[in-house]
Amino acid sequence: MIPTSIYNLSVDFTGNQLFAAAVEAGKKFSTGEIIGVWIATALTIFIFSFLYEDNAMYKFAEHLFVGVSAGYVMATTYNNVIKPNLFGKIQSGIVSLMHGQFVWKDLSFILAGLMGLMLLMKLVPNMGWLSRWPLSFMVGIASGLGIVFTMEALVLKQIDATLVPLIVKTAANSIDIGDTIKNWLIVIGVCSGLIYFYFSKEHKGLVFGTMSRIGIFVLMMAFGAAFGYTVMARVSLLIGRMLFFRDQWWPVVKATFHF
Amino acid sequence: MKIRKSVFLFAVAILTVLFCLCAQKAYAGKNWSDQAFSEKEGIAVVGNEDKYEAVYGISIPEKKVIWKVGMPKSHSVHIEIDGDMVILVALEDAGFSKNVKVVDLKTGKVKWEEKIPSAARKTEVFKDQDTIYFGVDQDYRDVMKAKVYAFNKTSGAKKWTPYEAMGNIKGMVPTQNGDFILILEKTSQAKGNKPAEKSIELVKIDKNTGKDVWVVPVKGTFASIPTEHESVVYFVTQNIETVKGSDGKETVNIVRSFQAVSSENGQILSTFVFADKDKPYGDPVYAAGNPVVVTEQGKAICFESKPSDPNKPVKWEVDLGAAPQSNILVQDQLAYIPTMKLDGENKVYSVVCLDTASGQQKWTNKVDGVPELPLIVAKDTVILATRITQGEGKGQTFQFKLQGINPLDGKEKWNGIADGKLENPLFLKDNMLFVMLAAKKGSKTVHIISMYDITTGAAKWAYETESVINTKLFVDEDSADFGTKDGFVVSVGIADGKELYKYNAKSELDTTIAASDKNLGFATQEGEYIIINDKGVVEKEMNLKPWFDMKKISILLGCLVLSAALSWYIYHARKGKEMFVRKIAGLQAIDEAVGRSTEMGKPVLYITGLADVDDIQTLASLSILGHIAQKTAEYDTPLVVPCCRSVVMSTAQEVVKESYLKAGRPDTYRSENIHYLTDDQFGYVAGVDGIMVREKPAANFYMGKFYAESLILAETGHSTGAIQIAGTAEAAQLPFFVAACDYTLIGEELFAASAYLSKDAQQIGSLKGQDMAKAIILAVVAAGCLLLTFEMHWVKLLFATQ
Amino acid sequence: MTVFDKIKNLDRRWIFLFILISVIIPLLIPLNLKLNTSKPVEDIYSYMNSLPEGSVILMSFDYSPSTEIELNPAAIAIVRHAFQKKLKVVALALWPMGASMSQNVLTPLAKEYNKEYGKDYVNLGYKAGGSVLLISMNNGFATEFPTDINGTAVTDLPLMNQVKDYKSCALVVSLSAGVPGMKEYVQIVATRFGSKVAAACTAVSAPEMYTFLNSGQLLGLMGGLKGAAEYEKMIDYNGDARKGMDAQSVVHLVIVLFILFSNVVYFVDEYRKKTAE
Amino acid sequence: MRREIPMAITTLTGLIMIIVFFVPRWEDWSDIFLKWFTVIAGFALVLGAGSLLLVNLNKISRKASGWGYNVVLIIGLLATAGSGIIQGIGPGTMFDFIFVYFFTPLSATMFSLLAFYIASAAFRAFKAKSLEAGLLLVTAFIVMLGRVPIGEMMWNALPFAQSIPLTEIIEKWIMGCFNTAGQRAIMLGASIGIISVSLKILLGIERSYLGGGD
Repeated sequence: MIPTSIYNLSVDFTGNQLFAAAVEAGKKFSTGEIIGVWIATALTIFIFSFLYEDNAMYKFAEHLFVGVSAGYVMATTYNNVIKPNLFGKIQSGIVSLMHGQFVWKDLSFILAGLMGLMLLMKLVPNMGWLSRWPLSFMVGIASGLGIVFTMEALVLKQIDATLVPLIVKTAANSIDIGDTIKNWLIVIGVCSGLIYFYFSKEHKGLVFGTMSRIGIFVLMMAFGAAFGYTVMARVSLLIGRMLFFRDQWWPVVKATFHF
Repeated sequence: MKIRKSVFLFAVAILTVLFCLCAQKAYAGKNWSDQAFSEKEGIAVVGNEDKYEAVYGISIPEKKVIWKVGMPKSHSVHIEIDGDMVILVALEDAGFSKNVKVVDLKTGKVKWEEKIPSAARKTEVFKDQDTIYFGVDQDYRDVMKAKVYAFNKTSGAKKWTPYEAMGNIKGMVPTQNGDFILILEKTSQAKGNKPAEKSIELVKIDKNTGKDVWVVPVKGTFASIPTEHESVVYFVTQNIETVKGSDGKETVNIVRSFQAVSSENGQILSTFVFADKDKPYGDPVYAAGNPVVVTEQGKAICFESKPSDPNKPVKWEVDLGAAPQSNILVQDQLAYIPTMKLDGENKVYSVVCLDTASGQQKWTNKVDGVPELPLIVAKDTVILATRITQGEGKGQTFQFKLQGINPLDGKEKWNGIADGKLENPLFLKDNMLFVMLAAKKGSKTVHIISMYDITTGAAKWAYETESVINTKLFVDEDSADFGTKDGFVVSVGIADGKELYKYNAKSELDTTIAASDKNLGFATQEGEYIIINDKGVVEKEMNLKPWFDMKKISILLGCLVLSAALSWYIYHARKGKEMFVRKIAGLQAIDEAVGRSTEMGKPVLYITGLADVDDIQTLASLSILGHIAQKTAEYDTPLVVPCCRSVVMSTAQEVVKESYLKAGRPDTYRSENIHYLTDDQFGYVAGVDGIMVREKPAANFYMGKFYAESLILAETGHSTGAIQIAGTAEAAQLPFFVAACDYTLIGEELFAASAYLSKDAQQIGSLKGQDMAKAIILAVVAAGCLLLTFEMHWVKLLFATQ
Repeated sequence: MTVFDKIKNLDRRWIFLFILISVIIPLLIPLNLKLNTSKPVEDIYSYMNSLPEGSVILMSFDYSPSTEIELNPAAIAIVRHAFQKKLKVVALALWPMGASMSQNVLTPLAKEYNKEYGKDYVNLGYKAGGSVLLISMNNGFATEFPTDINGTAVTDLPLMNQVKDYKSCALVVSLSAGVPGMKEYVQIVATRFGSKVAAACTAVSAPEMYTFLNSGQLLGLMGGLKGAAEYEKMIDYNGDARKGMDAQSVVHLVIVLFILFSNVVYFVDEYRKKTAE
Repeated sequence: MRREIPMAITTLTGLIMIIVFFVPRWEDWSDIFLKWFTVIAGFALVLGAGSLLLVNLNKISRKASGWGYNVVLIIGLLATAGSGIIQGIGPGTMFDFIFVYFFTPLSATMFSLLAFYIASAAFRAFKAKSLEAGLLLVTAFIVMLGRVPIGEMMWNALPFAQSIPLTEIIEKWIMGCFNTAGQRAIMLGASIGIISVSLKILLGIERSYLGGGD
């Protein structure tokens, strides 16, 4: 729940099939698109070459990627954050000030701008200490939210989800053995897992020894299951990348060599 | 010491109990429900629905909140003013019941309240002079049960034991003698390829005894809402029938029929099966007591209300030869229907007038443009609004045409044309017809309110604004008022269309506008109720947002309990109490890993994760970095920290510099080793992979928040032969670190690491506090599960956070 | 170094090569591995089959390009089935990128089945609001979507005169990659308004939807590429999902074989060490 | 004082965030503070860009081995950031071209490397060395196979397969039961850790983020 970043960490792959659909509809490629797809093809192969070993092609692609992605982040931050949230707010604050209305929520962004500048004081000798002020502000936000959001989104929700009846009845009022066992396993699993995380007790004896041992078993099964479950998604990614060659590259090859 | 501990445990127990008690009352739930307004008293009743369930009674003449009533957790509150009472129903409770409160309009005193057990489905509310009836669905796993409750309006006393039946309530239809008909839909279980089947049951309930007078089962499901007219209930049903053809292929037909059931004795008066593909359009209308139905295919059928032969109920049937465009309007035995007919590729629109006694077509009048709204009748004129479209796609333009038609001969009396497209339904008051249009003006869209005099059809005035109008028009003696999307309330003079004032409410209105004594009252989305006078000057602004959000009480108490546990042990550790901490495998390997790097003369690589400093995992990681930097400084081994976030880089530089200073080696600190790469997830991974294969660090640390890249890092790191120690609280990434790294700090261990490494007494104390917190959670889980086992479901509500 | 040691320290590039081959080959040459259909997918298929001609299905495209590979095949399979059965399709999107996803799916398929826009299918495009939107749509689609994705007034689209609200749709299908998505549809459209809702979702989010299947709030579910592949099989179409499923199968098998292999090597090695001592 | 003031700022900001969370009348401030955060982090990118340029220009000026690649990096950085800031980021811009034909394939390919790595990690790590490792291996094995048709075919060949469907074992028992329990235990533990660290920061006990140099 803690807002981690303004950037979306999942990558949006601009649709292969979008391209294929356009081709289907009898679209002609522009020179830019032809060049673009060839570049994309080359870069794809460059990155894949790393699987064999580090080489000049990968080094080229890697350095280009770091440069381009850093540039990408800077440009989007400027356009999506600095422009609307800093310049935009201050401007609208000043405009309403000129109309005699003091909109504090807009004008307060001057303070944010000042803190941003203080952070840059790090570059000025003997003024570096000033950069800790905005940093402390950021850490303060993190820790304040860290307490309340974690409580709300994790602790209470997870406890709530773990509260299950230990005897499950079916509609006909007999005991549903499958669900009852499942509930027991979940409750014991969560409890033993938590006991595994005990720091102030040696993992010995009946309670802490056995339970923490069960705890580690449950954790390991959870890891195994999650691992196995993720394999499918990861293979899909590779399939998606292979479809790039079919849906984007191949039509462009045809267009390039006119066949 | 012993005593203190028990005092502490006692305090925790008290807090926990308090938590339970308060949480049980926890309210959850953003918008205002539309305001109910009593013109007589000038009291507006508004309810804040989703967030803080409270209903406020606001007196507009007195300009203050006169009462407030708390409502339990719900999706919305239904508010209805009935004389000097306000009926409040909290609908669709996420729990197991619906809550009804009846309060006094003037004082807000709760006269009575009642909890009605119900599943999370619609409630039917039906009232007569002294009784309120509630129809609710109650879910028992696969069985749907319907129940009807009756309460005395003033005392809340149950009039009779609730009526019970199987099925879902689809409606409650009043009959003439005050009894009502309950309409139930029953669903059979789906079997294999056969979808679930539905059937209907009508039940007449005696209002005095709560017993059923008669029960009539009908095949199929509803295609229209049942209505009662002169002691007959009419409705359309549809039924899916599978027919096996000669070739063995199954075809599915929909059979629709018009049904009439006597509300006196439940006798099915008539059943009329529509011909194939005929589908009724809209609900039936009544002309001289007989229901008339028009089908989408353009047939108008009039039924006898009490036919002699139930299988032949049709009085007359005519083919309009055109499809209906909107509902029929009936006035003085004449029915008017806007229709559309295809003439080759062209669509021809016309208004057809039928004599309902004979079904004879009196006249047909062709109109240009597409009929937009159902017809209205005013001052002996049938008014038709049409849209005329020119061009296609983006260059499309629209015109709005209003026509007054003579009801007797269909001749046009007058018309008015304006540019634009109708935005809201027409609003008729006395002789004035208000029309709201949106028109393109250059690159902008303007919104226009215009007023037509319906006796002459002349457009009296038009008011133009760039703001989107998003409330209903409120018209009083001399002005028309409305709210706009950009947060203004505008008042326009009714005589000339001049703007009287424009009030900046700073936020969109969330309710309609109510008025009393020339003052207007409305609630904004900011949670304020504002009363302004006829000059557009604020009389009173009331902030109705509460000071404390009751739905978050469980979070507050949870925070207090855990913080108390933590602080208690930190405090005792500070006092010098020795505390034991078990070994954590991954942390003991740190020395080994740094040592090996030194031996091999290779650098140590440290990754702080992908999150910024607003993530506690990053802060925990930076703390661990401090300890590792001290080791590398002592051993004089280079430490490389590529960062994914600029702020983290800047902080990491400070942390590492400080550690080198502490180790007495500030000269060996290289700030360029702690550098920024890129914020982008995979760009960063590509860069780090490059560093790994080229600089070949002998020890890699991954501590902090990681996403899918975790495995790419760990696998590349492994291929270079480094010792790898990872730590993260991301449950989704732990499996990959566990599989690919030598040691992994799982979840909480990451946060414990800095305490463990620092050996600072307070930090160690916090670890003990964390254990206490876990013990509390274990106890709560154990107790909660037991309570649930004994069907005490309220325990779940304690942890509800929304 | 003996052969055994070589196998023990197998160069991981061999694994990479196997993975690459096992992805590419099934994509080029469909293996048509046997695929068992599961009940949640069959339920959607048989319900769609039971619908009379001209019924309307509402499809909500709640995903973006990053999950395109998993959800597009499901969307394509359903639209195909609908067009074959002469059902009408109304598309909308709760995700901004979902609007272009729906265009990609509908446009080529409409061409293939010779369907007319506005009459046989309509694309309403994206609208923000999530669950709030779903609630207010019950009062009529036209108020929330006055125009379609191209900016044409919905009143000018014949199909939209037939489709007014949830009641006029025989089935609502949410193609969902997260929030807002199928969960909102189940809670609001199915539970509150009582419409039939089916869903297609990413493989990762499928398990949590099983509770809704059991409770009957959800008519059927297609989980990930596999669900789509099953649907493709039922409508007898060999699309990306079935090819992809072949590739998935082979890759999973290769990984499993590698794991078995490494365990055999591990135990032989342990045994050799023991006997050597 | 150079340390006390920052600590006071942290504690104060933290407390404000907690209070506005509970007080509806002030709830906008939480949002405003978070926007400030993004603005400050935006400024910090200047530091990041500086660091990136410094490290790379340094290599170029030293003519360190492979300095040509550093030139590529700097060109990539300047071209992307420059075009995006000057020309904007809408469709049809140079920034858009770079995004579609450079950034996207690079990201997607990097991401798809996971398909290979997940295989090699499984090969290496899933050895039944101990009971724990055995459990990890077995669950992963069942889930991995059970999720594809081929696994179902193999399962159905077993004699008792009819009575216990494979999907039920995976969805209900492994995912719904053990995985859920394990994940929940981790999340509960981790959230206590987060609350503990947050509290320590607010109390000024954990202050390593401040570095040194009083």
